[in-house]
Amino acid sequence: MLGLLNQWRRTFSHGLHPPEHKELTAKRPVVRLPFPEVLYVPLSQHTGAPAKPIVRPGQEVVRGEPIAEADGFVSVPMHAPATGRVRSFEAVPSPRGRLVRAIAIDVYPSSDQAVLYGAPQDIDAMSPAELILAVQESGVVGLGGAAFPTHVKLRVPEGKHIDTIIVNGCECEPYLTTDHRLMLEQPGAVLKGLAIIRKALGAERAIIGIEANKPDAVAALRSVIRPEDGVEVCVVESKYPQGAEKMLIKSLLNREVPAGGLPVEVGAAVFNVATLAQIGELLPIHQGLIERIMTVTGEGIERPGNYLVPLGTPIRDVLRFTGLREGNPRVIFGGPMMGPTIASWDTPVTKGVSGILVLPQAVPENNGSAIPCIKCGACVNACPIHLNPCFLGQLARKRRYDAMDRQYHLLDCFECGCCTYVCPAEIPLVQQFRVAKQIVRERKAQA
Amino acid sequence: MTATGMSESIWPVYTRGLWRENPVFVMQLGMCPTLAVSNSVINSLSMGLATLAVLVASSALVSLMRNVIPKQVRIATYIVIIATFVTVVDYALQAISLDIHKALGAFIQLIVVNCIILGRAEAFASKNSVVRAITDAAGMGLGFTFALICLGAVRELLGNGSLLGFDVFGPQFEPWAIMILPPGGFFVLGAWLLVFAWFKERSARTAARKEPSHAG
Amino acid sequence: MPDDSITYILLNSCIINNFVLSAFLGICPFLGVSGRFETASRMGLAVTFVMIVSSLCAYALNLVLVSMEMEFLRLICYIAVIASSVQLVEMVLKRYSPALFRALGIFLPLITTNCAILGLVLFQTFKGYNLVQCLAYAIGAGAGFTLALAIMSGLREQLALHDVPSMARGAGLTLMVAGILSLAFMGFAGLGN
Amino acid sequence: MTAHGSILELQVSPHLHTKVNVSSIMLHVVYSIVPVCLFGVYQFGWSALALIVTTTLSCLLTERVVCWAAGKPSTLGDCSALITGLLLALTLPPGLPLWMGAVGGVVSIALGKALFGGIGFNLFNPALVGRAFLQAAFPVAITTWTPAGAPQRFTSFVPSTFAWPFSRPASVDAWIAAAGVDGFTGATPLSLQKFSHIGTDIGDLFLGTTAGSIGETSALLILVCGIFLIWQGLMDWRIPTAVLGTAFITSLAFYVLNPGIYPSPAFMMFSGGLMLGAIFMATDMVGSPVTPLGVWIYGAVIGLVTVVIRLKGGLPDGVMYAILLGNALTPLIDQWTQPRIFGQRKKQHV
Amino acid sequence: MSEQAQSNPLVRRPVAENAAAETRKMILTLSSVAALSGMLIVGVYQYTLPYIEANREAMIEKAVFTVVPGGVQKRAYGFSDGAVIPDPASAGFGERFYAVYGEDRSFLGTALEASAQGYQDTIRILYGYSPEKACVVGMTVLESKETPGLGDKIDLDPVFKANFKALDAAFDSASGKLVHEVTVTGHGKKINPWEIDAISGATISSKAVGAMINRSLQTNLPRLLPHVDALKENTP
Repeated sequence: MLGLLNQWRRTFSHGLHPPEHKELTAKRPVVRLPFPEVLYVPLSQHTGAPAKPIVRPGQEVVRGEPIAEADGFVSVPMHAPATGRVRSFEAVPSPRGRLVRAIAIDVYPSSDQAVLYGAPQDIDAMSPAELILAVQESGVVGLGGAAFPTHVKLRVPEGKHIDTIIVNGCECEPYLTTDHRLMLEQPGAVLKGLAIIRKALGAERAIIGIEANKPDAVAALRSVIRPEDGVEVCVVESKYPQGAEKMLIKSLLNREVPAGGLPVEVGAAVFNVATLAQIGELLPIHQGLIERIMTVTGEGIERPGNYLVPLGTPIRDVLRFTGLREGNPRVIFGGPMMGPTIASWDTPVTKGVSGILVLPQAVPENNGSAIPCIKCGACVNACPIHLNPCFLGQLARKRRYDAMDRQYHLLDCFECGCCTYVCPAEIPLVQQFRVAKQIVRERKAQA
Repeated sequence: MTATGMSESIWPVYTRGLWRENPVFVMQLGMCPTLAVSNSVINSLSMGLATLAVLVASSALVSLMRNVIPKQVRIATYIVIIATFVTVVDYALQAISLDIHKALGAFIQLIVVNCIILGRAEAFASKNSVVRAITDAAGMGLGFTFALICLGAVRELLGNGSLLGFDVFGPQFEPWAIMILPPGGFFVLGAWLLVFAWFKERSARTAARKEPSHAG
Repeated sequence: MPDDSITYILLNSCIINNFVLSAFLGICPFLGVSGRFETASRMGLAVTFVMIVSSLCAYALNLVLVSMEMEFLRLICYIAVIASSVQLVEMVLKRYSPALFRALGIFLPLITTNCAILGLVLFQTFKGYNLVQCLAYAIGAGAGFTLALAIMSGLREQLALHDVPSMARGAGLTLMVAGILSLAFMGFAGLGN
Repeated sequence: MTAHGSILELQVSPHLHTKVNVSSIMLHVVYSIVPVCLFGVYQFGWSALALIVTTTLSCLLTERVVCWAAGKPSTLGDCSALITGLLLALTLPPGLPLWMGAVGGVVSIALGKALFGGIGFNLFNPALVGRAFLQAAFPVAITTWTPAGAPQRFTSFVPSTFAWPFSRPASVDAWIAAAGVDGFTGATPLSLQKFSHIGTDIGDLFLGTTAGSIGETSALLILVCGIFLIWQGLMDWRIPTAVLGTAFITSLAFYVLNPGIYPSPAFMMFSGGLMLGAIFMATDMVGSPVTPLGVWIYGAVIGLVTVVIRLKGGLPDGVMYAILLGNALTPLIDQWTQPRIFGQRKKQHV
Repeated sequence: MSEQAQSNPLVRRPVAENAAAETRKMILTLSSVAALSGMLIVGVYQYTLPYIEANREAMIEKAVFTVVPGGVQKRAYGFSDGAVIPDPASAGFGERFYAVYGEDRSFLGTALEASAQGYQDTIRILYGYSPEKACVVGMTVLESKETPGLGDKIDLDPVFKANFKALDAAFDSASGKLVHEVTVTGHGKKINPWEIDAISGATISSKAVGAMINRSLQTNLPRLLPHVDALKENTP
């Protein structure tokens, strides 16, 4: 019964409604950020094998020129985000805090930074296989945050068929407005990208899912869709984590992706609007991904807004432009629900970073006194995967990781953070689960 | 294993059951009768003494026969011996006082399955001389009686305002009926075990504190 | 409801005067094997099995003893009956349900010294139950024992996740919980009036 | 650029948190209990007030002592001991000797809560553990009722209130006689119904002008307070719904079978501690299941057992025992009703 | 011991012979233990029997003379197919009664057993009935598990027990029923002599006592009253 109601309301069960805070930047058009003095382009900005550099220190690079090539299928090439000279290969902190290898480029201050690289190609004449290759060459990965190479998703396993493409325009994370602005400013590019992907996959249906809190984006997209395109725009409930693949598929198609499975198993593929827009823009001119739109916002930012940032720009330079208020800040890459805090001001912007959020230091609300789980069940009623975070948390306290995995489906947790958000005892459930998952995976690997 | 114990004094064998290895408080054996009949001191005492009698008698007999009982049938033999003495005690108690026999009810006969007795027969009496077996049995039996009286005293005092039937708190005392009821049995025994655990923990702490000072 | 009706005997031995929580029978396994639900429920099942078998055997045996006027041998005979019932159940299970036999496995021999069984056969003799009443009594008592054990095991599995004060860990706490359960079961007193 | 040199605070996501926390939940529960207490005082006078204060102080003091003994910081701030004290008082007869109330408070906190590790770890509702203990310990005192709205309730205490500790309370017969309440037999509507087959006006039950425990009489007020909590999102509406629904259906079935013997479902719903138990006791988060299905089963068990004890058992009211049993079954219910997780095809058998 | 330990392990004694000897020893031990136990039990049983009988007699006498005041002598009877037989060997509970005689060997009344389900478990009582007065003249509880402080007042509360000093039990032999059924009223509401004033707060226990007496009178009076004259004459 509840299922029917959810289907009618185009949503999934559970989840939550955190305050959105999108008003800070929702009305601010995308502005280009000036180039910094030095860019650090990490070789691993995506899920999969790091790219292999094809430049030497001292070599001059032109903006848009490939500087690293894909290492295998699950990998993408890198392109120079600015014209300049390769200084060296350096270790820089990744958003997750690990040190990764990066190509440091001294940007020529006097260059006009025009993209001279690339040549038009005829998309319509290309076969699906050629399209997949072209997508890989463009270096596009999932720009919603997962940074999974897009072309990998386009290669459907033998015996499977994708009948529906879902375009994810939900942007359910609070504060972030990049996708929102993008849909308003570049609806044509989104559609173009969608057409390319659709051709590559041969999908019958295409649905754009947008949360109800962005009516202007819905209108913008609808205004450019022609009837013969056969693209539907569906409004889904504004609810976190509506933008998660599995949740969106459930909301729009009422299909449940099997636990531990991929969307392809229910004949669906989900692409973020920003990813499609980049494909729509880059593929016809055969260029590579060199910059992205991101929201820089939060109480700690003086001039919040949506900015077009060259990849590899250290966060220090981004914040120099947007202004940073005094205090010990929490600097978060991505949204507040799932984004990690960064450990260094030198962390460069990468393909998967959809925003920088600067929040003041957190004040523990229970005066620091640790209250154990009172079994209120709020987390159980919030978990979109219908896990039992309450019990998982109790087991985690006693380090019973095997029981968590065997009886309580620990590995199905995708760390959306709903349980921690609602927990009145402020137990860091998600963090406990991250640790537990890591340990379980290690134990399984050993066994 | 027998030889090592022979030279030892008999005293520790006796006191062990009273305190350090008290069957109820420490080893948590024979809980059923402990809970069931400890609602007054007199019942506790009778039950304790009845158990003591069976324990001593069967331990003595088991120890006497320890070299003739074949290993394969030893448990069966022990049970027959114990059941015999329980029947004897049952009739003896009926002859002494029917009231007490009625108060203890089936629990007199249930001494047969009291794990203390079979446990001592198997673990001690079957491997030791008669004297040592009797000493051990007496220690254990008295320890059991002591534990029962601990329980019975609290339950009778609070539950009836009396001790051994003598009024202690006067006629205005409002008895706590729960102490005589089953939950009271659980609570009082639980509380005694907590007290023992607290003592044990405290002495462990003191011991731990002393150790480093010795070293220093 | 008359106090010798089958329904009342069932209710009485199962919840009103629960063998464990009200009659203090079978406390040792109640404290010993109630740590995990799986073992507890198997123990309960095994005890129920043996209860039914030994109750019926003891009923027959008592008829013989009474007719021979040898009641004074009752206790020894009952113990023998229980021990052989355990053996019998073990053999029957091994033959016809090896899976169940494996599941009950180590619990079966322990049951011989479970006072709930001896208590059951003694009480049924004192109360003078007939064959059907004995059967009801055994089923009720077994169900009550299993119920108490199952509830306790659930609570103890939960307690294993709690920060119980160090001195309260162990039998003391289990007894306190049993006391509260016993309090809760007092609500059933007078049922069937 | 000074800010760029400042220390970065590292934290794990999510970085947002709901405003609801344990203290705020508890505080709201206190707000919702207070009107019920005030009504109890209005109905039963100074004795009720003295009893409420005694149990509350007793609970708070025990909590403090337990914290001190365990060497932990005070946990009075989370208000849970306060709630336990207030709830315990609400389930007691107004004329209960204060020393018994104090004993109940100590038992509630020490046995019902501290022993298990304190807040969040209690398996049973602490107030009900205390109440059940008192019921078993002092069966006479806890079934001695005084009439509601006695004229001298604000000029004199019930004589039993100030019994010396551990001594037998004085008789209340004279006090009740002085109240001049017609035909008061020292019985609650439920025991009148059960033992004498005398019904009570449903309106009186609903408004709460009958004899009974301090806080159980007014079904209306309790409902209003419960709806306030549910509206605030601080209470699981499913539990009271399940308890009351099951009680209603079960008593309706009995009533339809034999209206001559069994009371009407409306009487069932508004009499005794059912409303208080369903709304304030059964919903105790720690002792109730967390799974969506489990919550319904738990509520249904409580409703069913309550009606069975009331209609078939020896006691006039069984709500307390039903809830304690529900608490006892909670871990098993939780285990057996693990939700089907997203994308899981069939229930796996563990 | 030492010899065995040093003996060559490769040289084994024949197994079968060994096993047979073992079995023989087992059977011998078990049967001798059983024989010993049997003898011990029989001996103790024989020795204690008179004492136990005496105790039991004393216990019954005490109860019987409590419920029939003034009694000093008694005689046991059993109901059997419309007749009463003296000194029944194996009459069950409720099928036995005692005729009680005073100091002057006059017949005072009978003591009957009754039982019913109480609050916690079965309650068994003994009550005295005087055919002369057509009244119940006394009651004592033989066995109960009623709540201490509440239900156990049926045996301890003098006010409640006063109900049974002269409880009207007039029997109408024409209809074969009691003239007035014995009933239990609410606490403090007793008006008629055939009513029992319940203990406040222990209604179920009180009602159980009333119900069992009523039931026992209804079943037993028809088969007892015809033999009253015989009981009177048959003094001990």
